[in-house]
Amino acid sequence: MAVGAWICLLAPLAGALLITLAGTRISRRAAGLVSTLSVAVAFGGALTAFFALLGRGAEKRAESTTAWTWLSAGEFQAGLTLLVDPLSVLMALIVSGVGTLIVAYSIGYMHGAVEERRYFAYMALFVFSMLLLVLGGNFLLLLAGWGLVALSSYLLIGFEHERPSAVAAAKKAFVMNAFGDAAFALALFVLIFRTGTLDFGGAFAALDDMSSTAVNLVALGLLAGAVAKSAQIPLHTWLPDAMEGPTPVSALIHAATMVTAGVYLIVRAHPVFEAAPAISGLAAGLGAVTLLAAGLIALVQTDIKRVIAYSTMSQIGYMFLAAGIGAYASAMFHLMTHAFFKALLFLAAGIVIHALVGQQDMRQMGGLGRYMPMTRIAFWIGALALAAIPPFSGFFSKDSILASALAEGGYGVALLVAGLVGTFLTAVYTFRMLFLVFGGEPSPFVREHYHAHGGKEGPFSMTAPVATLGVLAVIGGWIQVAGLWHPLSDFLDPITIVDREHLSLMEPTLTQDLVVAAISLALSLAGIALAWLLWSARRARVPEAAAARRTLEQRLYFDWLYDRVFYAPAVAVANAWRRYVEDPVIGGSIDGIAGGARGLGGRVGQAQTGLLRTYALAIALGAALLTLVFLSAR
Amino acid sequence: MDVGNILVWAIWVGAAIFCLGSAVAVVSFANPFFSALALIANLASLAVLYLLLSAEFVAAAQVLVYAGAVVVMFLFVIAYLGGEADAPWAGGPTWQAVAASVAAGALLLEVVMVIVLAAGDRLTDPADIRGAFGSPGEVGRLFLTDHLLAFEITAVVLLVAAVGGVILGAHSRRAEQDEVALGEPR
Amino acid sequence: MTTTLLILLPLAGALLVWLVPWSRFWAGSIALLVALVEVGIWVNVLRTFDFGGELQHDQRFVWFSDLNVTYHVGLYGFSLWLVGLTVVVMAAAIAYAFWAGRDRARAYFGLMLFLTGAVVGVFAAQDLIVFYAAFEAMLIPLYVLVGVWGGPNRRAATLKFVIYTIAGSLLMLAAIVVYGVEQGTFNLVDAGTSASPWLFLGFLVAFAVKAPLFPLHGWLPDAYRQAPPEVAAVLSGLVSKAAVYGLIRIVLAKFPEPAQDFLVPVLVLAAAGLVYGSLVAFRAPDLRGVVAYSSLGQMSLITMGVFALNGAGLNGAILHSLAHGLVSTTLFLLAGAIERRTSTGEFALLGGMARGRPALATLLLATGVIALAVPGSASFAGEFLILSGVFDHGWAWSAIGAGAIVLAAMYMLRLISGVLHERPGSAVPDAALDLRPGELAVLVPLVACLLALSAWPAAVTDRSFTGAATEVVRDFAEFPR
Amino acid sequence: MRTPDLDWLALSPTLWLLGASCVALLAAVFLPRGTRRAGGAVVCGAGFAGALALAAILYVDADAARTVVADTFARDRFAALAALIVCGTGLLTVLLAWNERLGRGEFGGEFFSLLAAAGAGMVFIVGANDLMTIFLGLEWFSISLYVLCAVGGDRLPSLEASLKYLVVGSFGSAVLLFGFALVYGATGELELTAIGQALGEGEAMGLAGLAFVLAGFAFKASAAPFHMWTPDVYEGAPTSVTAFMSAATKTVALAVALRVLVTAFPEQTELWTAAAAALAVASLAIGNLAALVQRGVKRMLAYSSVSHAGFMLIGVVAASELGGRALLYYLIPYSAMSVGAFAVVAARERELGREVTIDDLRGMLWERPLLGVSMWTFMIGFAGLPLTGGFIGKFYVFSAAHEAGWTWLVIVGVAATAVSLYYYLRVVLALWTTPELRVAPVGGSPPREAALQTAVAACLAVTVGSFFAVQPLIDLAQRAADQLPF
Amino acid sequence: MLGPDVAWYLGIAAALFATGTLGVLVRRSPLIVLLSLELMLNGANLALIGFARQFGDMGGQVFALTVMAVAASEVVVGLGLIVAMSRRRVELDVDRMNRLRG
Repeated sequence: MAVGAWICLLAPLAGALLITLAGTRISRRAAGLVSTLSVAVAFGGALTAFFALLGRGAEKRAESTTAWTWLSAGEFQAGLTLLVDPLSVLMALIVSGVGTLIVAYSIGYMHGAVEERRYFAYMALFVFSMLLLVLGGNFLLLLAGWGLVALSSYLLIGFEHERPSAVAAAKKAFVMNAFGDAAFALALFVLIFRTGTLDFGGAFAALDDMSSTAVNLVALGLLAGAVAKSAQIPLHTWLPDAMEGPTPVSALIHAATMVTAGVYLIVRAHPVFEAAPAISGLAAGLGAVTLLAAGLIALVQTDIKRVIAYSTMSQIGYMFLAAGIGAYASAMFHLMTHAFFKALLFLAAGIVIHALVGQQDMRQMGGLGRYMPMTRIAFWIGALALAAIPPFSGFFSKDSILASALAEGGYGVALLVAGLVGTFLTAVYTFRMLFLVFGGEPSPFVREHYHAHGGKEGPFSMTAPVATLGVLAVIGGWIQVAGLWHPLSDFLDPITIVDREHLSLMEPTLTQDLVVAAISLALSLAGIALAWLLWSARRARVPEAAAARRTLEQRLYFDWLYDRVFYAPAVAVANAWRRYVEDPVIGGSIDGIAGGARGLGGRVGQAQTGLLRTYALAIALGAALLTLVFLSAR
Repeated sequence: MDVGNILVWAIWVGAAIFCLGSAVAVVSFANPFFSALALIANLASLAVLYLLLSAEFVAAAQVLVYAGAVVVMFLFVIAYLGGEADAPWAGGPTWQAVAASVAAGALLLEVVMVIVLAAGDRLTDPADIRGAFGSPGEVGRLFLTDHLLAFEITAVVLLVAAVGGVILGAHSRRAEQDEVALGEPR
Repeated sequence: MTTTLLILLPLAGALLVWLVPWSRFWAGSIALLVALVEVGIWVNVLRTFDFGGELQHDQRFVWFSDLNVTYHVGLYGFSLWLVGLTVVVMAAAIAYAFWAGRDRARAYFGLMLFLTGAVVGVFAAQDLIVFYAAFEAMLIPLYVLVGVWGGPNRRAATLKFVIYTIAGSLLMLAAIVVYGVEQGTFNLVDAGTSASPWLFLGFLVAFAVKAPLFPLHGWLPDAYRQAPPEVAAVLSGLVSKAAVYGLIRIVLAKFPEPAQDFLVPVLVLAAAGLVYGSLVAFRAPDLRGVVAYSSLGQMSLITMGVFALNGAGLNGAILHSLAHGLVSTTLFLLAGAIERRTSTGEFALLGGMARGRPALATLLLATGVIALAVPGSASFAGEFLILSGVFDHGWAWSAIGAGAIVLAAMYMLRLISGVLHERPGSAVPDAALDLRPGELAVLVPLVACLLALSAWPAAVTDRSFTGAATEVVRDFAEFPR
Repeated sequence: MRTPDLDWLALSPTLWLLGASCVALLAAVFLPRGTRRAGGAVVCGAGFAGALALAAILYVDADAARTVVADTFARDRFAALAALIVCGTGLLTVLLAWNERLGRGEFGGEFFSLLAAAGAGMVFIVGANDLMTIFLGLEWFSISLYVLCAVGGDRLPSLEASLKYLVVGSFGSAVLLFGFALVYGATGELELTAIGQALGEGEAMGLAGLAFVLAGFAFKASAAPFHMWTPDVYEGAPTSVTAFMSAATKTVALAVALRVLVTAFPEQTELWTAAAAALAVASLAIGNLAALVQRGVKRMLAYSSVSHAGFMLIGVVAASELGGRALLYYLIPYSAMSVGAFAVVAARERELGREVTIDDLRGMLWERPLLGVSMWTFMIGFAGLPLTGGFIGKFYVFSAAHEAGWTWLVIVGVAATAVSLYYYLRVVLALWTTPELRVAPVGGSPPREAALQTAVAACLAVTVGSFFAVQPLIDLAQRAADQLPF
Repeated sequence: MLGPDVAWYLGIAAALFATGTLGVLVRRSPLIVLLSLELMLNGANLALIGFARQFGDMGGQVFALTVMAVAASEVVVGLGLIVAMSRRRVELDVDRMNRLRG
């Protein structure tokens, strides 16, 4: 089991190193294959661990393995430790599994791009980082993976580094994530300070001894980290910009895996959040706000990838909501299904973009269904899953979240309402996108620029992953039906079992489930219908509402605000310091002192008149003065 | 107060006035030649004071060696160079002159103060002295016993000065010859 | 004995290079050989080092007895690591200079070797006078190296640098005199602690100038900009660490009470320097400016670690010293490589160098991200320990430090992008080559060291303050609990 | 008649040098023209070497201090060590002066004769133990130096320097003499120990005398504000004479001052230490500040010598055995550095045929590695940086000052050192800098001077050696200083 | 002792010394400066002899004698210098001798 975990972790790293060191000695295609293979090996390793876990009782499903002490200071030790438990294995499976598909897809997608090898090295590096994040056996390693995924995300967003917008987006993503890292680190400082350890088990065991303030601080820090990573309000502005990266990157990092790490973090650190109910509530609230805001903004986006990006934010909002109310299994469930259908959507979008030579503006698209029937099917599957239409996977997972919210009662009901509104919005923007891209007659742009890949919609390396994901997006939700059967929850038991009695309720009843399912299904269908009316059948006009539209198009003015509040002042302060402190004061003081000393020296030199009478006078005066002093001191 | 005492006082007063007057003259005359002459007068008056202080040998040496030899050497040089006159107090007081007066005045005041402080104390009652005090024989004895080293070294200093004078003189001769050889107008 | 050998071997090498009229090639080769032998000796010392034991490889004899001054050198765990940094960085610098070719090679390489000996001397010193001698002796070659082989404004830069730093250390001399005379010995092992705040400040100021600490960094930008790249590397990577050693070995070890009394002012200065340096680095117009001011920030952070006054902070300070030393060496050498190709370090004229220059891009990127302390890197490990240590004195310090990590990300990314990304700058000729094998041979091992350190930072933190070294900082060895 | 006990060993260094001086004078007269100079130099060198040996013997022998020749001369290690330093300086000066261009070269013999005479005077005065011998010894070497300064006769500056030195020097001597007279008047004694016993603490006349005496010695040691002759004379005098003056005169002035102050004014220690502290501060401030703006190297070194007078006075201020030790130790590397630095200047001067500015030193390291490296070391030593004795010297005087409670002087000294770095390091950098415009030496590059280079190498060895071999030198200084009645 | 006390002589000595000082400090002719120096030395001499009389100790007189010799020596060298300078047609004015300064 440990071996599987280590293989899982190290294979992508080896792949990345191999590609880096081999340089131009291997072909571009070989680099792609190495990368895919290494991620596939990682998947294999994860599977091994998974099957090893399956055979065990709930209480024996956690095993940790330490290679060496990574960091220490006196009593404090943080090992290079992998923790293999259902949660980490589930995540590892998703990461490496989806990762394999997407890296394989990249072989086709990136074909002909410059510096393909670098791309595949980065992809492998990302998978390694993500696996480190999920497998890391203590908070420090988790944070290490946390930072490294941000790094790989930076590298991949800015992959086309000659495009200034890509570079800017990459920097933005990294810096905002760094905020999260900093908050995360602060939480860990509190933990170290109070408990002396960063091991999950040790730290959680010591929670009882901590003051509630401390626990709240820890939870708050972790939440801030999670919010930044998962692009939740208020640290979300980087994600839409991150769509500057190649589409498979968006699929893997900014949809399926990395951005969901925040959810993983909350689930992983659930004892902390359980001990800090206020912060948990905050997490859920942020999720709710985000899912609404993102859903609204997505309505007016014109860039196909940005729509999917906002939908990602929105879906992660659901997961936060779930995690915040303690429905960890539901959160993880949605995480998994979301990985499938969102990757599917991105990859399908990628095929579209690929076919349209990089065009991402939906207003230029239309009628593509005629040229790309298979892609349209894939897109439909993804859209239906996203809009939570049974029996597609999204339905089950979203339903279980909403049902849990209902089961929570009180605050949960408010969340439920938000979630339901979100469902409606999801359906609207998803199908708006679908209809704009595939519906109607081919637009002039499409007719002019569409080019088929050897008569097919894409190369095999692209279509096969899409197909696989399509299947998963359909059936992925069947492994758990809220209130009916719950193998996933059972599997995750060792994670969720710890404090079950503290939780109000995390397993909704069948009734609640059915009620919620009915309402949400109705809302989804209503949304789809509305979208159809507005953008397919065009029976109705989109309401003008200029102010609202502008607000949404300005993404609720977050970017503007951050620029004014943080970036511009920082730049102004830095410039001012440079101009008014550094150069004149710090640097100038030395010159001033030196100049002053030289000036004094010049004065002394002037006294040296060259006249011996002066010299004798100095002696006489000196002697007289000395005598005077001596006599008066007598 | 007996006659001898009054006489000595009178001599002292005369010598003192003469001494100080000539000293002022030394520093005041514009022409160095007159200054040198004034110095002779000063040295002579000092010799009188030395005599009053029972320093016969020193007084004699003062007149013979100092006034007779040293100052005469001065006079030769001045005559040779045709001493240029400078007006010491012309052109109003410079800061240098003011400061110099202050310095000299301060030194004078301080020393006088010291003397006054000591005068009421240790300087009132001079030691009794034997007849030999200040005689050449006594001086000679001291130079060969207690102050042998000083005596020898005085000789060395004079020797060094003589050698130095010779070198410097030779210097100026050479310099003159060079210039003559170069045909520069004198 | 081995410590003395580590000090004397480069000095002997320097004499050998100076006195015999070698050709340029041989002068460089001898210097490099000596530097590599130093590395070898150090590795051997490391292999046999007993980290739980006493002061090791020490040698002591009386230098002059009436004031109890001794020649005493020896290694504690943390000194060993700093010495390791020295031999590695110096070997890299010498190798780079050898590759780049410097005029008057004999003088140059002799000075570099001399510098090596002096720096090792600083890190091994167990007597105040030996320490001071080595501390100052370090500056003499640096002064010449910058002043003769530096950039166009080198004269002003060197005068500023050396006078500033020596003025600082002269205060230390005063403090040493007073302290030593009062203690009756100048030997650091024998001398007891002192409660005098003035002495404490004397030492502190010297190290604050050397580190440098805000606002005493006036010498830094010019010196780092005007020095030859490898000398700038040594300056920021290595020489600044003398301050760290001094702070630990003298200030903390000998002035525990004043250290606690002055905790807040020092932390305020360190925090100010951290933020200030990071922000100014963010707006610096050139490559070296960024690295220079980031050094100010990072050294402030290390000072913060030292003044966390606990095990976490101290271990973090040593670890981060190593990481920062390697990072800034690599960055300056890379800056040198870039300047060779473009004759400028201005971001306005640079850019787009990643295209077609994978080695340069990879190394700059790798070093850059380690420099910005991406979690998982050695610098991150160091910063993490430092900030967790300083948390002991209030969450605000850690918060400021964590905030500075964000700033670090901002300026480092700006540097990376400014050089590598977007359109090729006007000063970047198409013909500008990727890193040559010679440069790679210098830079790759440095980056490899960094990666190794990132993989196993505990190698250092487990072995810095153990055994006798715990005694040195006995008041502060505890991990905060 | 009581015959004084003549201790020939105590006087032997003086007499030997005096003999050498006479022989050199004879050589200057009787030897064939072409060999006069060499003959004089050899005799003078032998004189200094012999005196060095004799002083060493005296040092070993004088394990108990006593006075000889009717108490007018001290037979102790303090005098012997000071004499050793003077003789070493003299020996180096002979090497340095070997090729000095003096006038048109016709005064070689006399020059060396006077040099030996000056040396003899110095070796004498450090042992002098009563006011009269001190005054005479002072005049002895001063008059020799006045003439030596003028010997570079075809240079007007030499004459100017000499006359200035003579007038101001005589003025200083007169002040000193008047001080001696007052001290004599206060006690009725000429012998130092007797004065010390007779002089009451608050005796006004004694105090005034002390003030005048201090002024006189400060003048000789070129301590500010009595220093003003120093730069002019150092600049104008032939460089070898400057070298000798800067090292030996300072040694002598400080050694004698220490002996007089400690022996004759023990009751007034509080006053004269305070005065010396004030002088030290003034010297440090004025010397260093003025040196900052100098262009001529000799002038810069002159001001640096003023500042070093300040540093050494700190040792005097301590008025303790440690202070005496510090002073004596300091004098050793200082003399070596000073002679060495002026020797390098002389070498450059002879190449260029004019006054040397700091810019003229450019590229010296590459053209003349030995001289360049040496000058480099001397400057670093002057600045008090490690690996030179200059550092240990400063360290010692500071330690002494602190031990005696003068901690603030340490701070002043440290600050002054910081200022001094500026001008010393300027020289260092100039040495390394390749000149943009190479100045062709007048009449082609002169031959390398083996004698001068030997001198420089010796100075280098002492400068660096005194850093490493502190213990033996300190032992020497300790045994010497312990014999003064602190 | 007949006549005034030694203190009165000392007063003269001090006045002589001060006058000489003034002469050195204000006169520009090097010859007169030398003469003024003689005055200073003589002032010291008078003081020495006065003290010798006071203490009945001949040491002061001997000292004064040696001082005379010294004074003569200084004069010899000084005059030699002045002559040498005048031969080089340097104006005999100490204020003109300021080539060395700064």
